[in-house]
Amino acid sequence: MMQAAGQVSGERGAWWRKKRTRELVLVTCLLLPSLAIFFLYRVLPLGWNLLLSVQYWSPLKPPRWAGLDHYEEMLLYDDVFWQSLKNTLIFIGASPFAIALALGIALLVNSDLKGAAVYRSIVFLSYPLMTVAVGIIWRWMYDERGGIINFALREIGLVAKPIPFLQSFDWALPSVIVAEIWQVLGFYMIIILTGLQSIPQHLYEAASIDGAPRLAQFWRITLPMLRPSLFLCAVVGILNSFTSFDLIYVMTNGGPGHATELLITHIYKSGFGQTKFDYAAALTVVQFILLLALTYLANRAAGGNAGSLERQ
Amino acid sequence: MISRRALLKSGAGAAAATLAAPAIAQAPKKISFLTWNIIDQEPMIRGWIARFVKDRPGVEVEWLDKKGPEIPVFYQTQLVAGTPPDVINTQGALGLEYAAQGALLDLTPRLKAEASVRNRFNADYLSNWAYEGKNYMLPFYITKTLLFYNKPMFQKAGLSDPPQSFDAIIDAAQKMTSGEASGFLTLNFDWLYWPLYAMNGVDLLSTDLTKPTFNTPKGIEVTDRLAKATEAGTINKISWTGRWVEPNGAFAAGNVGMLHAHSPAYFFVKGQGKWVTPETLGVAHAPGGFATPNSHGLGISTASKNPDLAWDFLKFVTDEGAQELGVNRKLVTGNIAVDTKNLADLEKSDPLVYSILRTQLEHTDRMVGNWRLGNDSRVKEAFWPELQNALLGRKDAKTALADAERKVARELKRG
Amino acid sequence: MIPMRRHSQYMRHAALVGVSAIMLLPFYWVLKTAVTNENIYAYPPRLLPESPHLFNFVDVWYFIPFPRYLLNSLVVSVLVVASNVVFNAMAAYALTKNFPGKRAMLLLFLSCMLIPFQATIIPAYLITSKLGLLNSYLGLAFPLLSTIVCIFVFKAAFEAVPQSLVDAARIDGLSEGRIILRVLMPLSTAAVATNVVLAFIWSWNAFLWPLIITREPTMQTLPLGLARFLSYMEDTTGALYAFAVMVLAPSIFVFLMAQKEFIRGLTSGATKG
Amino acid sequence: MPRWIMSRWVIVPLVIAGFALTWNGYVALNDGGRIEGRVVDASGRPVPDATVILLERHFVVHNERQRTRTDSEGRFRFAGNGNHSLQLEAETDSLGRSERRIVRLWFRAQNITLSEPLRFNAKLP
Repeated sequence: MMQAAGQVSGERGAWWRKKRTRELVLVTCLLLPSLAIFFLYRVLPLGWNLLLSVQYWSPLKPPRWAGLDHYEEMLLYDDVFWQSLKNTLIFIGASPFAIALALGIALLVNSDLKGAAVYRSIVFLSYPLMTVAVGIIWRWMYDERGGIINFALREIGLVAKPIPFLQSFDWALPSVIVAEIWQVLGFYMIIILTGLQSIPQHLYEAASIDGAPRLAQFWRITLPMLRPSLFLCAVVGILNSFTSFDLIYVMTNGGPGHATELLITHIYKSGFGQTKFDYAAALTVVQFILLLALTYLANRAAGGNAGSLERQ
Repeated sequence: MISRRALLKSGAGAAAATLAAPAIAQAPKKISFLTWNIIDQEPMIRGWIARFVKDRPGVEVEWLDKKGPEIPVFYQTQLVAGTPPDVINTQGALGLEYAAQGALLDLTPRLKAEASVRNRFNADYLSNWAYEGKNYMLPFYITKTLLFYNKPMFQKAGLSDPPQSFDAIIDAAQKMTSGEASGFLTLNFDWLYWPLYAMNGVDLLSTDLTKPTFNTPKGIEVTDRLAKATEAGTINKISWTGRWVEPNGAFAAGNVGMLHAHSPAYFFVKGQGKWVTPETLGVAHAPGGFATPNSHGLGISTASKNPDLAWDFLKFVTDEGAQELGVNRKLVTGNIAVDTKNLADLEKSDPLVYSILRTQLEHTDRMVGNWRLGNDSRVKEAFWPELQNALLGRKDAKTALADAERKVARELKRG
Repeated sequence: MIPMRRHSQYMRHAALVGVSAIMLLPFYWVLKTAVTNENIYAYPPRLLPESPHLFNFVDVWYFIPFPRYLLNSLVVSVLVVASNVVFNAMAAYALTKNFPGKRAMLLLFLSCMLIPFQATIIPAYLITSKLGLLNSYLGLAFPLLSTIVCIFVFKAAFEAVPQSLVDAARIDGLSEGRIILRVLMPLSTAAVATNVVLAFIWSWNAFLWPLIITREPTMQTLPLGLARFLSYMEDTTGALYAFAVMVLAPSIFVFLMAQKEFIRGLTSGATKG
Repeated sequence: MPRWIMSRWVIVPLVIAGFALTWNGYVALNDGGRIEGRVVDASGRPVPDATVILLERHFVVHNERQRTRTDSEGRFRFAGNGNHSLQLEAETDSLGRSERRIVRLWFRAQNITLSEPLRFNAKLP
């Protein structure tokens, strides 16, 4: 029932609008389920937290307006906040080292080495594990008496007395970071392998014809082309500052003192441990803003656009 | 409830709109009972529920058991959603916090009305759960700290009977410290270490619980001596860094002179320590008879739809149930009649456990570390990290206690 | 010149063997502890298991209703994986189109990733209770039905498919839905595998959400079984580590089964335009 | 034969299902709950009329479940055992108590005959 094509733009405009609106309807239908879930379980709760962070709220008492009291309390009086902020930044700051390590392993594995697939699987095997179980295993390996790490150190003679890794104020955080890197290293390696194999070979051939040394090839070709993968690794590193909540909950529960307290464990303890839901909500808002800023910085550094996996 | 979920599964699934039609079924009178990590007594508790329900037609009791650290998360989420369990079992001062929030029912009128129920319990332990003069919980099972000591190590160091003063503790510990062995070890969660300060006349707060009173020369001196003893290895460092498995494990390993802990620690130490026998494990009160209680209480949620049924269940558990619990788990329930009978049997069957449980019922007027605070965990979070810094030598005692005083005062003011 | 190349190959093998040893050490250590019952606090720890036996696994099987927890975890994981593949593919296909506000949508998705689930427990519980999904498989699976990282994986895979193929299919009169099913999905089976493995991992390991939403013990999942085990056995016996092994096995099993497609998915999903 | 039959997504589940079925079959055939064994003294001579105590493990504590006496050749027999982790101990007035034998079964109520007899440290008079 196509109208006569001769009618002028008004009708073509209607048809054009109809096609664009049809496409818009299609897009919204396709996005609807995912958007519904993110809205219900991410956006609404964030709004709830925002609302709570400006009130004195407790489950059975009517809420009272609090203005910026919670933020003031956090910034001026709560030094556990500053300690957990420092720990969170150290935690995120450790991911570049893990990414570099993963890059090294990826370069080794990415070659035509026999059995590369076996190494790849072994390194990745630790990622699908349940973090609670990983926490138990590592807590047991760090044990002062029966742990293997202390045993190995004493056998090598590096250490005379066993180091109480998870009970000492300066060893606890590095120990937890090593356990987290052990688990996430495989995932970084896989993401970097993704990037490595998307670099067209002819660039390398051209460079080697010009006689560029292997190292120069790495700096001028491999690394720049890996930017989107490195950005995704950085985002995963940032996310880990709260997805490894289970690891810290099982290994040290923030101890000793607040040496391994991250923002997420401080939020959990303030909310459920000390029944300060309004204060925990304020902490959540601050953490969200911090992570958003870090992601923006990583995005700028990686030069990629928001769709991180998109090809150039 | 179920019909709505089945409808959802068959319906549009993820795009579920909020369903308007509530299913008003004539639900039988139902109460739920949340316990604190007592899953090993499942047959006993199922038995209680069966007996309780048998002669109360149309009544259902749903039993939930959660691990200690998970109870606050579960209970408070249910509280916010308005469906808290009717009867809840909490440990230590957590019950008072929920009472201060208005989550627990005030039981004083019911206790006043039924004097026989009130007189059933040891008054000192019952008053542990009195917040602003009102009773909120009944004792489920009760514990307080005491002093375990390693008799062979005592004899080797030429000591015979347990220390009677703070100085005696430090001296005895010094004599037993050498190489891997250390003299003294204490648990540190929920104020269990507080008798060490109480025996020196130092109290955390003023009697009206409004001002911190620990930052005194005496308080600083005691903290300094503890820090120096920890430095010298006389007091095992795990006292201030461990929680449950580490300190008890160290004492069970057999090279620690004294363990200051509450009665449940005995069963852990016995399970792990091959050396533990009635002849080798000494049991005594801490000097001055001071002790911090860490008891389990039973309370009723204000949002409960059947408070009377819940109160009926509470009376049942703390009477018939207490008898069985005391025997099965070898502990003291706070029910005077049940405890005296159980202790009489235990004296013959298990003298060591008898001597331990007897200490739980003596000097109950000298209980410390149990301030009736509505924000106990916040005050603890303000005080303990600072004290820990001092005891581990990361801060000198004076500045640590000054910082702690500032923070505790701030928490008390916030209310 | 040849020994130089072979020399570098040996160096690479040595380095990789070293890395693999470090990665496999925790697996060996938990397995060794799971098969022995010696006092695990004794010093020095034995490197080889002394009088190994498998009865710890029998204890675990009977100590908590392991088959019931396994079934619950499996049902939830299947529900999550199925919905993940469908919803993420749909969302990713929509994102390959350009429509007004696309950049805003991408930013929304990225920022949604940054909201920690631990902080949104109470509102999430209130919403689920309003939907009447408490204590149900659907309720357990609901927050995980779609994940953002997987949407990006699909988006990259769909963009790798040459546009000419999609236009040809459209000319043949295929509807959008059929285009996704017939043209795009077959070409990105590897991205599907990635979705399956990642969705399985995150639903299988969920610990806090099942804790809040399940009331009856019969509805609990494996991580909660582990938490209950931890609470009572206080890691003094080998049984806890036997339980950890039994909980890790399914994750490793699914990964090894889907490993060929999974690795190919991540390594070729976004390439060869 | 269609290619997907040979793919591992079909073979592996089938193997697992097969193993589970045979295992459950074996369990069904052998779960009578019978425990048999012998009691001997230090020098290996059977101890008649000794009391044998069966203890069942419950979490971390062992509770006594059954008692029986040995026949003239020192043999004893328990029936109706429902647990998978047990302890056995023999006792007579003259010889006191034997060593406490830990018995671990592969599944609940598995029928088992003790390979090693329960041994007293003391000798019969």
